[in-house]
This record gives sequence, structure tokens and C-alpha cells, in this order.
Amino acid sequence: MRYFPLTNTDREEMKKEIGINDVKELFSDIPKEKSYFSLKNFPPMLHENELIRDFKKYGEKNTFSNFSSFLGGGAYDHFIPETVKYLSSRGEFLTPYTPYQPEVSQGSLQAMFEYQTMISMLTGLDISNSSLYDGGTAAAEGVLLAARKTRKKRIAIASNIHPEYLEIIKTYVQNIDIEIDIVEHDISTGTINPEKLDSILTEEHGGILFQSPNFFGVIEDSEKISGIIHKYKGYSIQAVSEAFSLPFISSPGSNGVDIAVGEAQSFGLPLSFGGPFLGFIVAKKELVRQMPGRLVGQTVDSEGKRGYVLTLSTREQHIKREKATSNICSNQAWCALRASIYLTLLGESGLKDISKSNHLNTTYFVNKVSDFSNVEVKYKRNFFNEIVLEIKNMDSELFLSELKKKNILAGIPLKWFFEEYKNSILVNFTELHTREQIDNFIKSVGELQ
Amino acid sequence: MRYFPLTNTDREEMKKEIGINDVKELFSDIPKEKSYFSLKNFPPMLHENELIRDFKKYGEKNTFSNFSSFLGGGAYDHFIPETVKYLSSRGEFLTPYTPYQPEVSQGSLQAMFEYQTMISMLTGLDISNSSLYDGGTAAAEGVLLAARKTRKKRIAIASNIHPEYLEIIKTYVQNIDIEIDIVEHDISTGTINPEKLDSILTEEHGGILFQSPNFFGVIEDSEKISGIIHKYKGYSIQAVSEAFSLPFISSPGSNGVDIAVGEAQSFGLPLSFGGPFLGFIVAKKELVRQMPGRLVGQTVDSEGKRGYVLTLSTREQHIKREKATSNICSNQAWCALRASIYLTLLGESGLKDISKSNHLNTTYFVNKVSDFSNVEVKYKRNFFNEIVLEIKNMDSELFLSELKKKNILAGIPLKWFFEEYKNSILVNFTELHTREQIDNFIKSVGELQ
Amino acid sequence: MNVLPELIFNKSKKGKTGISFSFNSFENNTIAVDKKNRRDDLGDFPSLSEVETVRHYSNLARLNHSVDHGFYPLGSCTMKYNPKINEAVANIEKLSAHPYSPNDLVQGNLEIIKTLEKYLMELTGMDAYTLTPAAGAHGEFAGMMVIRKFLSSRGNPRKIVLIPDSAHGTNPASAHFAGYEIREIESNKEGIIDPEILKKHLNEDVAALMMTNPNTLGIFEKNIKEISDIIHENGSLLYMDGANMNAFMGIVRPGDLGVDVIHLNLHKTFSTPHGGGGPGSGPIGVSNELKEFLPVPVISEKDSMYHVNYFSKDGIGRIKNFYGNFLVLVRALAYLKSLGHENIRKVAEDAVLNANYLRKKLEPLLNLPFKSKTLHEVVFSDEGLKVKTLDIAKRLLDYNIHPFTVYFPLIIHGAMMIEPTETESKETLDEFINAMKEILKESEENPDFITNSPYKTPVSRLDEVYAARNLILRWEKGEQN
Amino acid sequence: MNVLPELIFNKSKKGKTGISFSFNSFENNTIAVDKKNRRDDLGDFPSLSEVETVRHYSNLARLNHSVDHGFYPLGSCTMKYNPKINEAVANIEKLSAHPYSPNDLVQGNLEIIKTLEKYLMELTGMDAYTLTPAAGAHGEFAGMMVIRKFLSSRGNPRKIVLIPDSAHGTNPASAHFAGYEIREIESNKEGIIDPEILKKHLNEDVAALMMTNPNTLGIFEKNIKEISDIIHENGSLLYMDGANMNAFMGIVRPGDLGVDVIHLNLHKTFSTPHGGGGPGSGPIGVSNELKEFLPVPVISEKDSMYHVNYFSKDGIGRIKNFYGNFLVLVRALAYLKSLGHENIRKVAEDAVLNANYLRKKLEPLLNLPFKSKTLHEVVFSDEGLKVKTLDIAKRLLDYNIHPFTVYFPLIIHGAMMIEPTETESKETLDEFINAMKEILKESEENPDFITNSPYKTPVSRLDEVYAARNLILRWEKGEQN
Ligand SMILES: Cc1ncc(COP(=O)(O)O)c(C=O)c1O
Ligand SMILES: Cc1ncc(COP(=O)(O)O)c(C=O)c1O
Repeated sequence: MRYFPLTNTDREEMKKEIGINDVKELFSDIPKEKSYFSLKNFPPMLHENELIRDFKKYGEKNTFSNFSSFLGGGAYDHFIPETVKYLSSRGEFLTPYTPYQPEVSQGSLQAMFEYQTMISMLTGLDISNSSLYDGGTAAAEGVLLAARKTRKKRIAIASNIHPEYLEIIKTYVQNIDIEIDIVEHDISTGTINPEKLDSILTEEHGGILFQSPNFFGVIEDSEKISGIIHKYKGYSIQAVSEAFSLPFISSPGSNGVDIAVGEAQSFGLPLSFGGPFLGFIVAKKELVRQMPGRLVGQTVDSEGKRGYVLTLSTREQHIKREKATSNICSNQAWCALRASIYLTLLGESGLKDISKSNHLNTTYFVNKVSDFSNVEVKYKRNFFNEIVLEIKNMDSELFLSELKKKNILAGIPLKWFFEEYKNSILVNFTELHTREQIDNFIKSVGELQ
Repeated sequence: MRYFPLTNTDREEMKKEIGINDVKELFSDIPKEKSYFSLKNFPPMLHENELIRDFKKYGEKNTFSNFSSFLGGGAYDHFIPETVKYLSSRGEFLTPYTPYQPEVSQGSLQAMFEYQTMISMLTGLDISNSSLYDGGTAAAEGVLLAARKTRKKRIAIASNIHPEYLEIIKTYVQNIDIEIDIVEHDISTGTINPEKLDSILTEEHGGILFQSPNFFGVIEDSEKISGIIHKYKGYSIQAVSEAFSLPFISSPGSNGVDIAVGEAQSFGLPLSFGGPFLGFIVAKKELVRQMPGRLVGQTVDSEGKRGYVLTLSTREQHIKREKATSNICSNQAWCALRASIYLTLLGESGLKDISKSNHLNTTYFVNKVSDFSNVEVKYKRNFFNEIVLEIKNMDSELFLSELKKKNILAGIPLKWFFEEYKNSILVNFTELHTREQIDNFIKSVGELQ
Repeated sequence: MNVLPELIFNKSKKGKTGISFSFNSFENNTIAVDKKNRRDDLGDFPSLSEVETVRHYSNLARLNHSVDHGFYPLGSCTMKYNPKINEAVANIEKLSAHPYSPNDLVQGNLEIIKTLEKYLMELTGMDAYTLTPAAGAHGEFAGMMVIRKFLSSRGNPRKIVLIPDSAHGTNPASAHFAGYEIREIESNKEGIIDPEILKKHLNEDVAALMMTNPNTLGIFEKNIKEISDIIHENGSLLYMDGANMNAFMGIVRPGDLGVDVIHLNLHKTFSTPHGGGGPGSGPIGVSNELKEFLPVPVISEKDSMYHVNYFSKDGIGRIKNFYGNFLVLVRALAYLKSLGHENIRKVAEDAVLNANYLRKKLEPLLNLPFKSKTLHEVVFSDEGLKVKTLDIAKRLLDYNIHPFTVYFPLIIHGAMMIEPTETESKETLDEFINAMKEILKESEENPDFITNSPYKTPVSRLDEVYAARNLILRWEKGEQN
Repeated sequence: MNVLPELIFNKSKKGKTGISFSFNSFENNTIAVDKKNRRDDLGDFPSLSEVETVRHYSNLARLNHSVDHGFYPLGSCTMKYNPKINEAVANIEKLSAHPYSPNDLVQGNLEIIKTLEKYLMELTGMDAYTLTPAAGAHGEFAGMMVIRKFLSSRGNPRKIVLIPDSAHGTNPASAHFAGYEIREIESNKEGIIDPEILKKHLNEDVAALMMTNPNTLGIFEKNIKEISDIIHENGSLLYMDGANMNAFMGIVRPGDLGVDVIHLNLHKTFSTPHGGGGPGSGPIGVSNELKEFLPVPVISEKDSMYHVNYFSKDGIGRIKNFYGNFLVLVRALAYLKSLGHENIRKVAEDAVLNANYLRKKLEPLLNLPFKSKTLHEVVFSDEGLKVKTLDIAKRLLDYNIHPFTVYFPLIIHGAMMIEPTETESKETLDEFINAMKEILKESEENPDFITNSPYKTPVSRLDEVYAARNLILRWEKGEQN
């Protein structure tokens, strides 16, 4: 087998050296009656030529690629330049582990430092860590971070964040001493009502976590929200499930947000059936010692030359064990590296152009369907690239299945998550949608009037 | 445009520095009335996302991949492991040029040195150069090499070498003082008859170039052929159009051949519609100073450490100009590198196993069709992976088109090249043909009885 | 001159970009966002051209050691070779579905998940799996929550989790976030859990024992069956950290030894690339009793169709978006299929053979605190040496060898934790042994030479204290980086 | 310790392999080859596992400078950035047809070839193209044979080809293999061909003038129209080496200036990767009169189908297997399409601007023998310096900069031939200028320091004389390599 470089001669020599006759002797601590179980339920090995064929067959059983898809909801299909694929797939980036030995890891470390900086810039905040598992777990870590730093036990959470993020947060806090208060959003605007929020928040709250653009695609008034929670000495935590909104809408930092968390899959990672994605967390300086996960810092070598190392590891599990700020060890470093490459390649103007195009594709659709009788865009302004479309003349499932017949995946049925939106769907547009595709979508919607 | 890193500000600064107002001033030596012609006949730029789509469209216009192909004839479809693709496409191998500065090119140079060694080993000869354009031009260079070294003006060439190689040789020698004598092969055996050869060759001949396996897939008696030409103090030049025959049949060197030339596309290069491929030339030591093309040699650095450089460049055009051994400058270095990786990965046993499998797939077919009345394998022994199939009951074109209807490309019509084989086709089998494919081919042939 | 390239921020120039894309053009471009919500500029966000980007990352890449470049015996991390074919498999475009695609359009992907679950069950003898955890620690966390939920369903979640002193730091951290107090159990002289000592820690508050097997010393907890009996008698559960499965894949099934919950590290045992720190995948397997407490989503098969259940009455909830790190699962399955029944066991056999060969050859040179049988890794101490573990590690860098894991497990003074894996040749092991011999010799003759190493790396020894004191965690305009 | 990895031959061990393939199995395996024709063993042919192969080449890769890693102003070679997207395009599986596939199954590929031909015609003002030549020299050879065939068809192939003394070595070599004698024409003080001097060389034996334009000094042959008139009056033809097309792409069409035959270097102007020496592609374009003499195959279009003609009555024959370096053509077309009419001309404009900027900045430091206008490259001399061109080149390596072309063209003493291309940023040019300044300063102060350089490369200065004297061109068992 090509993955085993030992030859039989090697094995014999080594056994002799060790002083055994049979490799089984090495396993003699393992209960004999249970060891060397039968492997007959495993298929025979697939050779390289068979393997690729085998997985292409799985691919053939997936038929999604015959459809024009407008699915978003926390996973977005954006353009990925070849250069990003090429550079990120180099063995030097793909096959090392966490840079425990910085002298031979400056490539990963500098890239990580650059990643931290770019995420800070995009969010308008001070310090980013070097990745978390995904948007949902980042949201949970954001909640934990605020509670830890404020030593308060209550965190308010907006009801209109990504439903999976909310589920994950609930899971994360279920066994520890943190209470979640849900702040219901206003169905007429799709957003959190600041006055109502003010009436709910108290000094007991360590923070409020809201999402902007929220799950319905609508931009929250994060400045007001932040102002309110600050009155109560809590932290303003903004989740972002579509990182491409960051270059387009005013930054969390500029609105007074203290902690931003979210999903940066949009920065160069394919849809990948949902993973691996890229969780980010970025906060004000004062929170740095409570941050979860790895941080890369700049330092000097013994000759005074610039270099990078993992730092503040006293926060982490391998030093602090149960007192660590998080249990995370392996993270999504490669995804962060890939995002770095992607962001570098696009640069300021690339990011702006693409995010603007997302928005324009969306407004085009919104304008075009505005005269249709069968659908209504629920929140007509202050969205980025995602909208709620209410179906007026039929069940939303029927609507989706009619469009599916025309090879269009029109959106995510909101009834999965919200009783109040049971006849609405969530529709996403990115730069990858051609005008032709959008026009065809519009036409097909029109035909269902 | 993303390929131009100059910004407009840069351009302005640079123009100022140079002392011009308009970049057009730099082109003022160019006849004005002819310069800045209209570019309107060129299409608008394709963006990255459009480009890949555009070329996929060309791909869709190619329908060959719906067919089970048994085409060979100097271009063979062999398995290429992912590792070969990955390693060879690294920028360090893909984007430098000829290693004129050896201190920063040891990667290419050592790989080339290893390539030269492996080609020498495979052919049983002493010295390989580091690549030529392809099999056909390598054959021509072999002819020139023999003529140059012997200072004789006549070269004999077997009629059953790859017809394109013969055409290329004729083109190459058409204006220089070399005469070609064609040695007709024996149609009953498909090979050169040594006695007949002996009667043709004279002291005037600088060499004989033959191919083994020849164009009909049959192994020549290269030992005898070499013996005969040596009597006349000429060189025995063996062409090889299917390099995968080398691990399977006795090597040129072991049969007394002096120069081997040919095509090594089979070693890790895809069919690529015929190029880039990999010409090789390898010869006995005594010929080294007459070799065409680049040679890599081992040397030492100023501290005595092993290193590699281009060597014997006094043979080459940039030094010798019209007196050079060849006009070649850019070669197929990357293809040779890729072959090196491929050969290293396969190793001895991989090469043997694959070449054997080629042969066994072929014999399986030969045995199976032996009772069919409508076809006859013309040369039933001493082939490697390619055979001549004579069609008995219909025109070979009809035969091919009937099989094409069943999505089988049965072979290359020999009538393209040889009047005497006008109802025969050339059929190739490699390790990539599954038993199912071959059985289906056999069945389809049977149905045409 | 620094060999590190300039930071991209210092290379940036407004107006450059490395992308070209054909945006739709519309008759009128309405922006539907209020002015105050819009962003005008990205400050000093960098702008580079394509060639500058390619060069930046190509030059950075050169500064990394990696499995693709040399030996990497980082203990506990199973740095085995990552087959290139698996990258090609993971890049098959038709696998890259949107996670909310209708189920009927992604049957292939769901089948991949179910197939991998099935094989993992078969390999470990567990009754059910969830593949959603994103890494080992994430699996531990989920697993401990499953245990808590189960115990709660029986009336009492209990309070304490016992963890051996040799355990990986994630174990106590994960158990802590699952709401438990940690009690450390000391290893015995053999380096393993002593049933007698264990018994002393047991009481009705003990929810579970979290054991790593083989443990971080590379030693099999040979009393596991006795331990599992004791634990179960106490009404507690046995959690096994299966990150070291490379030692026993195909040799024994933890489920057959009384384990209730196990997590695996696919990025270790199943050869998915470590990516400079991740992504990983840390599936958990559980026994039948615990199955209903697994997190969502749960995929089921009915009428030869796969269905996704987003809701589970008793489950711990959701721990990760969508289906986990799907493309890591794809690679792991590709790896398993490449091995097949012929080779699965050989992984462990060769891995353990390699580790024992290293042990045998290095034992004369280094202090080996625990002499029990070695499985996939061996841990030496720097006791008695003239230099410290860190110094030896740094000097190894000069040999194009990535050092072992240093200073872990904590119970060994100056631990050197060496895990060669099965994908290393005898030649590589011998080179490592020779390097160690040379270094140890040098350290006797000229210890300063070792403590000042490395010499051949892109940068010399980096000052970690300086980094922690000065905390420069990002580039800032005008400051020096 | 050598940073070069051991040769694969020294790493090899019998029985290892890096491949796994599912071979067909048959009931009986008949070998149909006589014993004497069979080969038993491959001697010392190497055997490595997959991981060892990956490491070998990954480590070798690190030892190369490349366009992906830094500035590479190798004059005459147009080392521009090679877009990664073009690699993806070239790897589209459906382009990789067998060259003998029936024409109707490869219409897409034939269209690619015809489209590129058409664009090249349009770009150069020539009437027909063949894309089969594998490189520039191959194109020259084909082009000179076309000329000879044409002249022969008019009754006399003639004997002599005139070539300026600044020409690339392939020019005389190619003309020689086409059966011509070479006469060198000396460049005038401006560095170009002087019509008056040219006239002196003309007689009825002269078949052609082979001119490079802009020539290898980066200077446009501004008298080209007069020259072409003179040449044509003499019944001779004008061949243009178009390897330097990067200087005038989209600015002027050689066909409009009287050129009869031109070759282009697609691997230069059209940005296909140089591959460590190749593959390239050297199409030739000809005027209508010469069209019928082009080599086969010739692709024609009829009834919106493409057809391949393998036979040509008057053509020079075949010069290359199949269709030339097809995948290089694919990349070149992808490059052209990426540029589009908006950008084609900018290539030359930026390339020439960059070269002139370098000239301007370096002129105060170095001797510039020819002061004519610079197009895409500029050539300095080492006259007056304390060190030689080679020494400066070696020292540049320490700056992660690939040197210029050295000692060519031959008419300049210690030539430094600098071609930046348009894909370099001003920042890179400035770094290069600074490096040159530093080196020239060092060479004044401490010339030995420069003559002993480089210092930061994987190996120090290599002994080329030793290599030529000892001629070790392959590994041999038992010998030292
Ligand atoms: C024994 C052990 N357990 C748990 C972990 C944590 O796994 P992960 O890094 O995937 O979270 C590790 C990883 O280093 C480990 O070695
Ligand atoms: C001016 C000029 N002509 C011809 C050639 C030969 O081209 P090739 O190397 O592609 O054969 C070169 C290449 O270096 C060149 O610079």
C-alpha cells in the first residue's frame, strides 16, 4: 500500500531490533479476547483510479448543480479566483499543524497576523483571534466572552439572529451559569425595536447579541443597540452571518459594537455542504485576555528581526486546562489562511465592487417583483443581499416546488424556523447570479401569479 | 486589469521621471502611420469568471469523451496519479525558465539530472539530454547526431517507424546534405528483415533509424539490426514512440543500440490533443559532445558541496551559433520534470506492473478475437500494447464508423499512412481500459461478423 | 535584510486589485440602504495586484515546515502523510452543495455521511455517531453534554468528572464547559490509571471518567475493562478520548471494552490535512443508551432515501452549523476506502512498530520515565541532560525535522513526546535517531551551541516573552511592523 | 549538511512504490513476447513510496527561484506573470483529446486553434499562421524553410541569410539547418541595422534578412520600411524574429511594415509558463505569397466544420507531431481573451514604460553603450566597473531577484540585458534599482565581497568549469553523487 513506506525487510529488521517476532506482541496490553476483531465488514481497498470514480458517483447522486440556486441563510455562493485555490492548496499551508515551533512556521504565522489585521479592519474593531469553528460557535463564544469579562450571568439575544446560531448558543450555555433572554424582533420591520430593547435590558445583562444584517437580511440599528446596552454596562455583540456585508455597511466598530462574531465563509470558501467554514471573533482591546482561541503576535528573534509567534497562551486549555477561556484547540486555521489570500487578492476595490454587486442584484429583483401580486418583499429597504419574500397566493412549499420544477431553488422556507413567517422564504443574491438567471427567476415568479 | 500592477499614479510618476508626457512618445521610432492600429476586431476582455466558462464551451464542443477509445499511434492514455499533477503544477517548477543561474535553480537542475539518469536506465544507454520537443523531432535529431558524428551523408530509415516521425525527419534534412534511404519492412512480419537490411546498408551509411515496437506495435530484432549497422561503422538508432514499452522489453542499450530517441508522453503527460509531449534522446558516451539540447551535470560549489549546472554549452546555439549541434533553445523541460515525478512515484515495480498490464490487456483482446471471422490480428506475437487489426468483411472505414455508433473509437485507420494496410486499423490497449470496456469492444466487433 | 516578506499592508497601494469579474449592469442602480448604514471606505485595507499576491503567499509558504517537507513526529497530533488524491476527491464540484439544498438533491452527500458513520461504528464498536463536531475538543464538549443529558434523564447530572493527570488540556476544559467540576487522578508508576486509586475518587457525585486510551504516554490503559466495570458500578459513565486511535485502528474496538462515549480525531487518525491548525473533525460515538441524546442534525434512511432531522426531542441540541466539517469527512472516508479491509489494521501495526523502534534506539540515550509497553508514541524526559527539551527541539529544526511535542504530558519533566506515525520510512526514523545522537553529543560538548539554536531556520529563536509583554496582534499604520 | 536532498537513487529501496492501481485480472495471463525480447529488471531504477516522492519534490521546489517568487528580469525571455486561471483552463479535461480523434469529435479544439490563428493574424498583420512549432527556434527553422521553399519555387533557393551581430543564437543556427550560409551584419552606432551597411551585403545570393525587432538591445529597427524595400528589391525576403513582441503588441503590425515571415514566442509575449525551460510555442505567420509553403497539418473551415489537412502539395512538410504544443496554445488564447481589445495595447505600453523607468534610473550608474530609444528592455555594459557582470548577477541572487540576462547580446561588453515586463510593480522596480545601487556601491568598496557572492542561496557559487571537465551527467551506483 503506497501510504506505508516500510518494506517487509524493514519490518523484519525493526522487529529484530526491538526483540519481537510478531508485531502482535506489541499489542499485548490490549485485552486479547477483544483484539484483532474481524474487518470483514469493510470493503476491499480502492485503488487511486477507483477512488476518484467512486466519489464522482456520490457526486452524480447529487443533482443540485442542475438548479439555479438562491439559497443563502448563512452559506453563500461567491466567486473564488483560481489563484486562491492554487495558493491555499500548497502543501506548506495544508500539511503543517498549529505553529508550535514558530521558527519553521513563519509562513502560517505571518499570514495569520495579516488575517487578524484584515478582520479587525473589516469590523472596525481592535483584536481578532485566528479563527473559530464557524459562525454559530463564534456567536456562542462571543456570549461566553461577554459573560466572562463582565462576570454577569444574563445575556440578551435577538430573536432574529440565524436560528442555528441561537440553537448553538443555547446548547453551549445549557450547563453553565448563563441565562439567555430572547429579545423578540418587530415583525413589521424585521428588526429589533430599540425602545423595546431598552425596556428589557437591565444592569444584570452582560451583553446583547444581535445580528446585522439579521437573518431576514435587514440591517439593524447597531449604533442604537450598542448605546442602550452600554448604559447597562454590558457588551454589544454583533453577529454577522454574511461577511460580504462588512465592506458595504457601516462597520460594527464604528457603531459602538464591542465584540463582532460570525461567519467568514464568503471569503473564498466554497459552499462545501456547510463546512469547513470560518468562524471569526474580534473585539475591543480590553477583551484580549479573555479571548478564546489562538492569537498570533509580533515579536523579534534573537537578532532583533521581526517574527511571529502564538501568544497569550496562558488563556488556553493546554496551559490553563479547566480554567481556560475556551476548550478550543484545533481551529479552522486553513480556512483563515484561505480567507487571507482571498482578501489580499480582492483588495479594497475588489471587496467593494463585489459587495456592491450583491446589493444591486438584490435591488434589481426587489424592484422587478414589486408589481407582482403573488409575492411581496417584506422588508423593502436596508437589506444587503438577502430578502424575505412572502408568498401571497399559495402555500410557500407549493411555490418552492413549482419553481423547483423550473430548476430554480428560490429560497429557504422560513417556516423551518419561524411560525410567524410560515408563508415566506429567504432569498439571496450574490455576484454570481447573472442577469439572465435573475430575469429567469423573476419571469418564473411572475408566471405563478 | 489585474495583470498590470502599475496604478495610474505610478504611471504618471514614472512618465515624469522619464521626462515624457505621453507613453506614445516611447514608441516614436515606430513608423507613425502604421502604429496604434485599430484593435476593434478583438473581442472585449473576458473576466476570470467568463473565461473559464468560455473554454468549457470549447470543451463541450468536443465530444470525444463520450467514447471508449483505443487510439494510440504515438499518443497514449495512461493513468496519472494526483500526486504527479499536484507536484508538477507548483509555481517553483512551472514559472522559472531555463536554469541559467544555477544557484537559485537547484530544484529544476537536480530533478533534470535525475531525469537524465532514469531515461538512461530505462534505455540502457549512457547519457540522456534534458528533453527535446517531441518524439518526431527527437528522431530527426537522432539522425542528425549520427550523421554529424560519423560525418557520413546517408542514413537508412525503416519504413515502419511512426509515419509522422518519418515526415519530420524528411523535413529536417530536406535542405542539408543528408540522404535518406528507406528500408522497406516485411509486410508478412511487420518488421525489418535483417538479411534484406544487410543487403541495403553500406559503409556510406552513418546509421539506421528503426522503431521498436514499430508503428505496427511489433518488436524489432534490434540486436541484429544493431549488429548489421555496426559492421558498416554506422550507428544503430532506435526510436520508441511508446515509452511504456521500455520497462517491458529488452532495452535498446542491451541490444547494442547506440542512440535511442522517442516520445515519453506516456510518463505522466495527458493526451492534450498531442502536445506538449516529451522528446527524449539518449546515447552512448562517445556521442556526448555531439548531443543536441541541454545537459545537466554535477559539480561542486565554492564550499565543495554537490550541485548541478547546465554543462557542455559550447555545443549550443547561444555559444556556437550556426555551428551548434542543434538550434534548440526552449525545450520541454517541464514535461521532463513531470516525467521525473511520475517515474519516481511509480518506481520499478509500478513501471513493471503497469507495462505488464498494458500487454495483458492486449493479449486478452488478441486471444478473444482470434476466432472471429471478420477480423484478423495481423502480427500475433511480439507486440507490446498495440496491434494491427485487419478487417476482413467490410471496408475499414465502415467498420470504424459502425463501432463509433456504439461509442467506440476502435483504432487509427492505417490507410491514412500505408496503402498496403488500407483495410487495417491500429488498436491500442493501456492499463486504463477496464475489462468491461475491452469485453464490450470484443462483443461489438463480434456483432459485425 | 529580513527573509520574511513585508506585510501586505506595507505593500499595498490604492487602486490595485487581483480580481476581475463581469458584474451585471442594470439600467438604474438603486441602493436600498440608508446613508447612515453605508460604509464609504475600508481605511487601510490592503490593495495588491494578482502577481504581488501570488508572490506574497508563495514566499510565505517557503517559511513553513510541513508534513510534505519532512519528518513531523509531533506527539499526540498524528502528523501522518495526507494523500493528494484526497484533495482531488474533496474538490469534486458536485459535492459542494448548499447545506440547505432540498434533501432529494443531495442524496450523494447524505450517503457519504451515513457511510462514514457506519464505518466508524464498525471500527469502534459504538452504536451511533454524530459527525458534526468540528474538532476533538468540540467532540469532547458534545460528548460530555451527552453524558450530562443522559444522567439528567436518569434524575441526576452529577457534579464531577475524573480526569487523569496525563490528559490533554482540552479534556478538563471541555468537561468544565459541560458544567462539571474536574478531579485529577494521578497516574501510577506504570503511567496508567490504577483501579485502586480510581476507586478512592469514586462517589455518587462522579458523572464520568474521561480517559485517553492509549493515554498521552502512548501506553494502553490495560485495566480498561476493570475500570469500566468499576465506573459503571458507580453509576458513572466511561468517556474515552480516542484521539490516539492510530494506535489501535483495526486492533480493538473501544465499544467492546465498555466505553460509553468516544470521540475520534479524523484529522489525525484519518489523515486529513491539519491545515496549519485546522479544520479538523471530532465525531463522537456513543452506546445505544446514549443515542437519543446526540446533537442535531441526525440523518436517517427510509425507503432508500436519506432524510435530515433537524429536531431531536432529547438531544443536547445543535453544536455546529449545518453538517459539521463536511469536506473533512469526505477526505476521511476517502482515506478509509483507500485502505480497505486489507490495510486498516496495518496502519496501527506500522505506527506502533515505528514508535517501538524509536523507543528502542533512543532508550540508551534518554531518560524514559515510564517503561510500560509503548504503542503509537513514546515520551522521554530531559532529566539528566545538560540542555532542556526546548533546546533539543530547536536544534532539531536545523535538521529539517519538526520536533516532537514538548512539555506535554505535564507529568513528565521536560517531556519529549514522539509520535512517528506509520507513514514514515525506516530511513527517516534512522535519520532522526542520528540527529538526536548528534544533538545529545553536542549538548555534552557544547551546551551553549544547542541553547542558542536553531541556526538554519528563516528566523532565529523567537522571543515569546517579548510577544506576550508587548502584545502586537495586528498591523497598525505608522507603527513598526 | 547539504541543503540539496539526496538523489532519489540513494533514497531508493526495492519494493516501494507510490502508485496503486486496479489492474484487470484475467483467467490466464498470456505473455505474447519471446523471452529474448523481454526485460527482467530495471537495474537500479529507484523505488520510493508516495510520501517520500512528495517530500523529495517539495524540497527540490524550495530551491528554485521563479516568477511566482520574485522579480525575474531575464532579458529577451519576457518573464511575465503567468496567470493561474490559465492553468485551470489548460486542465479542462474535455480539451485533452487524443490527437487522432475523428475531427467531428474535437471541433472545440480545432476552433481553439483557428481562433488563435485568427487573432495572431490580426495582431501581426500576417496572412496565415501555423501554430505547430514547439518553440521560437523551431519557428525560425520552419520559417526559414518556408522561405527556401518559396524561393526554390521561384527557381533559386539562394545561399545566404543575413543576420545582425546582435541576433539571438538560434537565428544563425536555425538558418543554418535550413541550409543557408550566414553572413553577419554589424550594428551601427545606434545599435540597429544601417540600410547602407545592409546594402553592401546584398547580392543575388542573399535569400533573406533575419532581423529581430525590436532587436536584442531593445531598440526598434526604425528603418524597417526602408530595409524591407531594399530587401525586396533584391528579391530577398524579410524574416522577423518576433520574440520581442511584448514591445509592440497592439502598437504596430509587422505585416504592415513589409515583413514576410515572423515567428512569435507564445511562452513570452502570451504569458504561458516557461516551465523551467519549456514547453514553448513558436507560431509562424507569413504573407499570402508564402502561405502554401507552410507545414502540415493545416486546419480549414468548411460548412461550419473544421477539417484537418494532413497533406500539402507545396508545404515544407511536417515539423512536429500532431498539432504542436496544443495546451500552450490554449493558455495563449486564454491570455489574449483575458486582455481583450481594452488591454492588448497596455501590455506593450506598461512593459516599455517599465523598461524606460529602469533605464532612466540606472543610466547614472552604469554604462549604456547604445543610447537609442529603449522599448521593452535595456542593455547595459560592465565597462568601467570594478566587478564583472557575472558578479553583479550573483550578488542580485541574495536579494531574491533573478538577474538579467548576462553576456548577451555579444556586441556589448559584459552585457546586462534587463527586461522587466509589464507585470512588475513600480515598487519592485524600485527595489531592484536600490539593490543595484547597493551592489555597485559594495563593488566599489569591497569588490571581493561581490566576486564571492552569492551568500544566501541554497548553494554558493557553482563551478561550471569543474562540471564541463568532469562530465557527471547521471548518477552511477557506487560513485559519489
Ligand atoms: C489526546 C488529545 N485529545 C484531544 C485533543 C483535542 O483535539 P482537537 O485539537 O481536534 O480539538 C488532542 C489534540 O491535540 C489530543 O491530542
Ligand atoms: C530574440 C529571441 N529569438 C529567439 C529565441 C528562441 O526562442 P525559443 O527559446 O523559444 O526557441 C529567443 C529565446 O530566448 C529570443 O530571445
